[in-house]
Amino acid sequence: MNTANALATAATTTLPLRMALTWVLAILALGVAGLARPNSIRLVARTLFAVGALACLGLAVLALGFLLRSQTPEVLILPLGLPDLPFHVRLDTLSAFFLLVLGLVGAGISSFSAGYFRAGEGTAPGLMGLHYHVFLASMGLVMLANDAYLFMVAWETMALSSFFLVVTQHRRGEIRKAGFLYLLMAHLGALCILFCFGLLHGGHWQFTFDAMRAARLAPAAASWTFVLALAGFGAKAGLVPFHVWLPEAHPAAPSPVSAMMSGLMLSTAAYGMVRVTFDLLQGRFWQWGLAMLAVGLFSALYGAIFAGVQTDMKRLLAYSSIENMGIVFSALGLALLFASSNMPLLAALALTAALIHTLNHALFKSLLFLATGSVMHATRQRSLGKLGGLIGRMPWVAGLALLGTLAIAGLPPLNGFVSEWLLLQSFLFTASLPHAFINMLVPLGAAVLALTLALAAYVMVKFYGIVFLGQPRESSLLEAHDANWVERAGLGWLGLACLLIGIMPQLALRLAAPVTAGLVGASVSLDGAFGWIAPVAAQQAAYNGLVLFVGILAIFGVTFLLVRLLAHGRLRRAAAWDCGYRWQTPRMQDSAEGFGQPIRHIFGPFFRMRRHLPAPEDPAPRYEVVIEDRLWRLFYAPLGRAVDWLADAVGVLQSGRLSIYLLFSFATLLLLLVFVL
Amino acid sequence: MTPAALLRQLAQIILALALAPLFAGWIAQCRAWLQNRSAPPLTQPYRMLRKLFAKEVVLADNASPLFRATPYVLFGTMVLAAAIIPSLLTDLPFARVVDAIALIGAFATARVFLSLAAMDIGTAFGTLGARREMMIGFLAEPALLMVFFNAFLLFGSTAFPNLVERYTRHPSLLDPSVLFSAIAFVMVLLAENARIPIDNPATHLELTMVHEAMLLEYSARHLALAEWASSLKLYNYVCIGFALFLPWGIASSTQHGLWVLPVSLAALVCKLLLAGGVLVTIETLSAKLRVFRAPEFLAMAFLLAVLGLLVHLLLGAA
Amino acid sequence: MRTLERPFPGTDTALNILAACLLLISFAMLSRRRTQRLVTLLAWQGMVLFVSTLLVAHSSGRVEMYYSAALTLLLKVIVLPLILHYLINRLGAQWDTETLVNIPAVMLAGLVLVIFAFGLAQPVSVLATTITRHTLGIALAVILLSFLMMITRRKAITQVIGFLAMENGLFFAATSTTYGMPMIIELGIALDVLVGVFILGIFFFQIREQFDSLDLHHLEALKED
Amino acid sequence: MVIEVLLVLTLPVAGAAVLAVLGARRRAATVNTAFSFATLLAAAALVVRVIRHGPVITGHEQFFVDSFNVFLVALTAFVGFTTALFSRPYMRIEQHHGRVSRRRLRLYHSMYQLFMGAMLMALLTNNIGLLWVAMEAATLSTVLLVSLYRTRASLEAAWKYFILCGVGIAQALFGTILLYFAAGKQLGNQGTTALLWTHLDAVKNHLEPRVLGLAFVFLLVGYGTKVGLAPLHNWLPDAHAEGPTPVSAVLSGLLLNVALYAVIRFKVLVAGAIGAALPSHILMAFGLFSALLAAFFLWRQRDIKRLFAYSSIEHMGIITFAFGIGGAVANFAALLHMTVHSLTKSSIFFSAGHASQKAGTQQMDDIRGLMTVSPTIGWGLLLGSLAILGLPPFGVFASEFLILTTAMRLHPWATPVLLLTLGIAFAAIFRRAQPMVFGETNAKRLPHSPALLPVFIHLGLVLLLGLYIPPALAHWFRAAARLIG
Repeated sequence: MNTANALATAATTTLPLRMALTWVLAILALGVAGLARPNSIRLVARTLFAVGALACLGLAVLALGFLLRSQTPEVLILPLGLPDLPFHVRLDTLSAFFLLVLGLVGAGISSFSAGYFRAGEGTAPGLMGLHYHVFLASMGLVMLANDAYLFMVAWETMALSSFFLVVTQHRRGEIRKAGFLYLLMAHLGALCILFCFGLLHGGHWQFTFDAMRAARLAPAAASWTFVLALAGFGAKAGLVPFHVWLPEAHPAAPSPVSAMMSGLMLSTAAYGMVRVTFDLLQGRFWQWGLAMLAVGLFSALYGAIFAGVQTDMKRLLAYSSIENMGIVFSALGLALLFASSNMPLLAALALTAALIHTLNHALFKSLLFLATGSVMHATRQRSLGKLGGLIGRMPWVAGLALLGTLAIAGLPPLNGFVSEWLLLQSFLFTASLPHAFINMLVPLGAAVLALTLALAAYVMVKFYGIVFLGQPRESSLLEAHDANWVERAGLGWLGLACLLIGIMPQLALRLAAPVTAGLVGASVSLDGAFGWIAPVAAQQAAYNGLVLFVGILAIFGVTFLLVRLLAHGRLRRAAAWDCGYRWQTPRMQDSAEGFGQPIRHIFGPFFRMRRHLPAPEDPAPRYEVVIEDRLWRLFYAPLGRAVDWLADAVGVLQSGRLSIYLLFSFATLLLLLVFVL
Repeated sequence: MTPAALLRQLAQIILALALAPLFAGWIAQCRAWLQNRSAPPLTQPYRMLRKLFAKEVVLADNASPLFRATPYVLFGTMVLAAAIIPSLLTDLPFARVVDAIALIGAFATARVFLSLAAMDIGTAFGTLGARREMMIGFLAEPALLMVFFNAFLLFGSTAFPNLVERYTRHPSLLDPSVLFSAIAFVMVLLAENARIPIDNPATHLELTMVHEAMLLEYSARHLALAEWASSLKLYNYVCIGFALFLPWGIASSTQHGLWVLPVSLAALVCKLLLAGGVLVTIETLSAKLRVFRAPEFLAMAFLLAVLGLLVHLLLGAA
Repeated sequence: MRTLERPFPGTDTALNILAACLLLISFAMLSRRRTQRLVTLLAWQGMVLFVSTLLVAHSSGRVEMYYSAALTLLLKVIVLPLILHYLINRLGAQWDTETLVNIPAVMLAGLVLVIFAFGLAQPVSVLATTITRHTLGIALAVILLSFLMMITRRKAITQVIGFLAMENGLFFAATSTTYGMPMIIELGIALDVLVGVFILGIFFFQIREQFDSLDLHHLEALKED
Repeated sequence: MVIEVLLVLTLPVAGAAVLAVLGARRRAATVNTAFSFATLLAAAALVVRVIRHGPVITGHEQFFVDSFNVFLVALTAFVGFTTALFSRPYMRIEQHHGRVSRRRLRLYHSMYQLFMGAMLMALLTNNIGLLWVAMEAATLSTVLLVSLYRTRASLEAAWKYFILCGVGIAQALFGTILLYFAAGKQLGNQGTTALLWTHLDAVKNHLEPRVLGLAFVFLLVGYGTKVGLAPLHNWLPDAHAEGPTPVSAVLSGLLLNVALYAVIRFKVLVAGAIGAALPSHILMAFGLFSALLAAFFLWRQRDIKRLFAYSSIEHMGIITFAFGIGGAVANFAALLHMTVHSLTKSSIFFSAGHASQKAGTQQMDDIRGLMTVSPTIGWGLLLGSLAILGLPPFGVFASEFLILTTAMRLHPWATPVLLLTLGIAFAAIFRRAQPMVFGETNAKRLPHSPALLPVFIHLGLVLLLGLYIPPALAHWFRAAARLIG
């Protein structure tokens, strides 16, 4: 794949790039502006966030224009950075696509935040606004960076600013713990990425991506680079076993921030992986693809299973993020498999699936996190066991959340289904790979994927059913209020995007086409009628979300009319049937634990479970189950213990006795003398 | 799509709507015979539907719009499925735009909506049913998908019409893997349509219910639509089975003329009668499993399907 | 590349003898227990240095070497020992003795060190053009031995004495390999040593008043574990 | 004699004298600051002169300013000034708490100036003998500063500091003698020519390899002790923890740099004589070992000043490692790291000092919730820690970025060690810093308002260096990197 020169040719005009930079700087400026009156909610939240939403929109429009119009890469050198290594920025189709994601979703989140933030959420609003906008801007810079240094700076700034957002309520110990774990993992991941660039760069100040593209590494070095990149970006994406920080950090943050982290920050991980693997390394070996596929699938299944047993709505969503990123990475792995065995078309198919799934995940995951934010504001509750029946109290949020739920469950005709359909299609074609035993393996992969997707549906039914349906489990829920109109606007924006991509998937495909064309030298065919996607050949597989949508609606309407015409519309309200047991209370509804029980039952080996069952004659019967991550005990705890032990061991060197110290320097002296002798 | 094609499409849909309850009735009859009971008339389901449509809806106080919309969604998706699956003929405009995977998606949509509706009222049994239904779903769905994968590997398409036509044109493509996937498919069919050994369609003991438990709160026209939808679902599944494993008699797009449709209709009816018989035999011979055992049953189905794939690839590789 | 004028018969033999004395004294210091004895030995060491410096000065005919010899006499033979004696009396440490463990082992280690030092200095000293070429090994040996002494001592004062012995070794190295460092540097070094000793004097009293003893095992509080 | 050099050298000494006379009047602290400021001005003038007319050699060649030491001189003068600025209220609060008497303050101030003078001398002199004298003087002057509080602990720390560094410096002297001896054969033993670095540098390729090898060992062990390379580092944490905070700041921020500067000067000569391989490998080994060891020590610290003392060892190790790698990029990075480390670390000590004053203890478990009780200290400490941990956009990240990438390219075997070191160091420092900054607190108000201007000046500079390096500085770095080779 000689995409290098194809990508390296830069255009003369750099207007879009300059505009993109301007937007990013504008967002940054908004953050700084908040410091003018750090304690005024009106200025920071109501005004600045709203303006920020507009800025994001501008970014999105710009990226859209670039993807549809010029598509030729543009480079620029900023007068900042190290003396021999100024900041290089570059706008190509790949970065444009992810900027589009950033803009689209960022706009939704910002407008929601404009209505969301209240006084007294821990840190001063101005400071929070600063962190928020720095976070946003640094993600934009990650997409635009064209040299390792700027990339790393933006990358770590992203981690740092999001860390500050995570520890907004730093008075609570567990949140501090979460923040610590988060920043530590982020830093380790960043170090891996740094080392990966260390292998890629060409020695003397050759840190630009163009130079890295040009340098053809030896196979071993290239493989090491890939492994480091997988570790680094995987840690950011929350792939198993580097996922431990994610379910701690995402729930700890305020909901809009959780939305940004889950929806956007994870996408940057995908971006980095694509950039390094497909662009810089030009995906050379199928073994990489296999590794990435395996890791991705395992993470996906793992995330889905753990999401199934959560009892905290934000943790549930966090685990579902792990699942979705796993899906994305498995798609990338598949694309790598195809690309390395010279099947550009199929590679393009898988890559498209990955890109579109990233976009979709960003959309519906942030939508759901924002919805949880509204729920928490309305009810002050996070635990699924204390919610329920909110569809009656907050219809707007419930309706939009339903949209997100159906989308993330991968149901037609919404966007989630589109990407999963594409991915399954690309799985179908793995039989044509030239490696016999991969042909054996991949069907298993497809099976795992199918299982994961079905599990995701289970999880989302649990989430939505327990939070919004049924009867309120707490009396306090009765006076829950719906979100205000600003928040609704944000939610609606995201929901609309979900629906649009669902029924007109070819729009998303058209956006992804230039990216795949640039990276693997092919793109899925966009011919066919309006609203039609037939990635490889129409007689092999085709999908038309629009027709499906219209069809369902039509049948729905016709049935409704017929029923009303032929029968009647009589209806009477009455109490729900209590099975003859008169003393039912809302708390007797099935709980989150109950709903997760089948998963606990089936996937027992995955968990470390501590359960307390009440005895029949308990005066105060109490049921309790604690689910733990086995990996924590298998992997992380021993690591910590090892470090502790070593730290104790080295303490001997500082024994406090001067003669020992003198002995040390004496020994060193003699040793060195022998050495030079 | 030509108006003629549209007409054929419509014809198949209406046929499905008509046949589905009858098929349900036929199964009931077969069962009655096997159990030495006097059988209910074939049109019993129709009578029930009529009765239900006539009744007045009694709705729980806290029922949400979701609850009321669900029956229509169920019905809609099932009709759509009926439109996709070539039961009578392959030249279906709809089938070209919604392939097998999308069909699974449609079924999943129905399932999710039904489960949500069951949770909406907030009675213990509704949620119980929903939970079990979703559990069965997330085990059955992959198995079905694997079955389709296998079909794709054999005939290189996930669009039903192409599947059927290639199959009918050269049966030589048939290989042992089909056997595995066929068994797997039957197991999935039983599970998905709330038949014994997973669920008992005739039970009235709430604790063992799955499908019925979710419909507990429905009444009158809602219930009617739901029942109709479930009979349609069974019919659809059977038709999928025909399309995948014994597609003979389905009119392909190439052959034309008046005599085509009656022939394929006759073939379909025969196959349905046969299928009903087989289904009932299986049901009568097997006992209902405990709910905890259901995963094992479905895991077996899943395994068989994957095994089918591997067998195919092994033979293909060899 | 200058050669030396006025070769002086027997100078190098005398120097070698002095060097041997120096080594002998170091060994003696390694094995002495009484603090005051150590001070005396230190003074003797200074004396030997003074003589050797004179010899070198006379044989090399360098004027500044006489100054440095005088400096040696003043500092190393008179002033420092006096200060130390004064301190010892003020601190009432006349009768302090070290509890040295296992002197033979230390001696043996010392012996190994000497051999090591010779081995080390051998290649270097063949390059030397001064008449005192062979004494570099001895100088190095003296340094290492006093290092060893510092390691083995438990008392503050004795450690300081070891430190000063090391300075002597350095000085001897300077004179023997090259005819001494330039005067300015010599002065600087001498000043530093003097100031150092003064500061140490202050320290002794502070340590004394804090721990009412000069035993170093009081100074082992700051440690990890 | 160039006037600026003269001023830079004499002003601190004069200051020491004046302050010794002036005694412990209330204005002493101000005078101290004033003299430091004057020194800073002189240094600035010197810098301007160098920018204008290039390198300077003066005073019968005894003193010189080249691109390697010019920025170190500026840095030393600058940090000296800011530290004086900080020490003014800090020491007043200490006095208020009754930890130092007014008589001791006299000693403190004059010794502070003397210390500054010694370090500037060590940096500016061209004569390796004078360099030795200056280093020894620096040690002597700080010994009394470390034991300023006259507590048992401080006495012990000072004693260990004195003995270890004294012995070390003695080794260095022997190394210097050997070097002089070797150079004598080229440059003659008349006068001080054979001690002048510039001349030595000119003839370094002809110096006797064997002697140079020996000399390097002794010099490395000698000055390395002051750099704090493990296992010669043992004095460092004690001295930092027990001395007054301003002293810890200058020790960490300046003295280590100066010692390392000396080591590198000699490394240049030795590399010329015996080839770069041996010294490079020794330096790399020392650096890695020190960094790794320091990381594990960091993990177990409970005392805030000890913690950051060990972090200094870690960073010195990293810098030494980078110098060991050699080459344009690595040396550049090492020099940059020297600069940003001393700025960051001293700022951390400033805020750490005030933090422990607030809590009345140096035990980190008892320091809590600075963010709530006084945000400036909290932010200072937090940002400082994050900066020293190598998070962008601070300058430490820039240098670490260059060092790590270069290491990855040239010496991949070092990668696991570096990864381990940085990971553990990050966890160790951050898990301590975070609870100190965040959370609830029980701290009391300070009698005098803390001086945190220096903290934020330093952090601002570090931030600047992360995003933009002034051309002049970059030029010096490049030239020095070429010089070091």
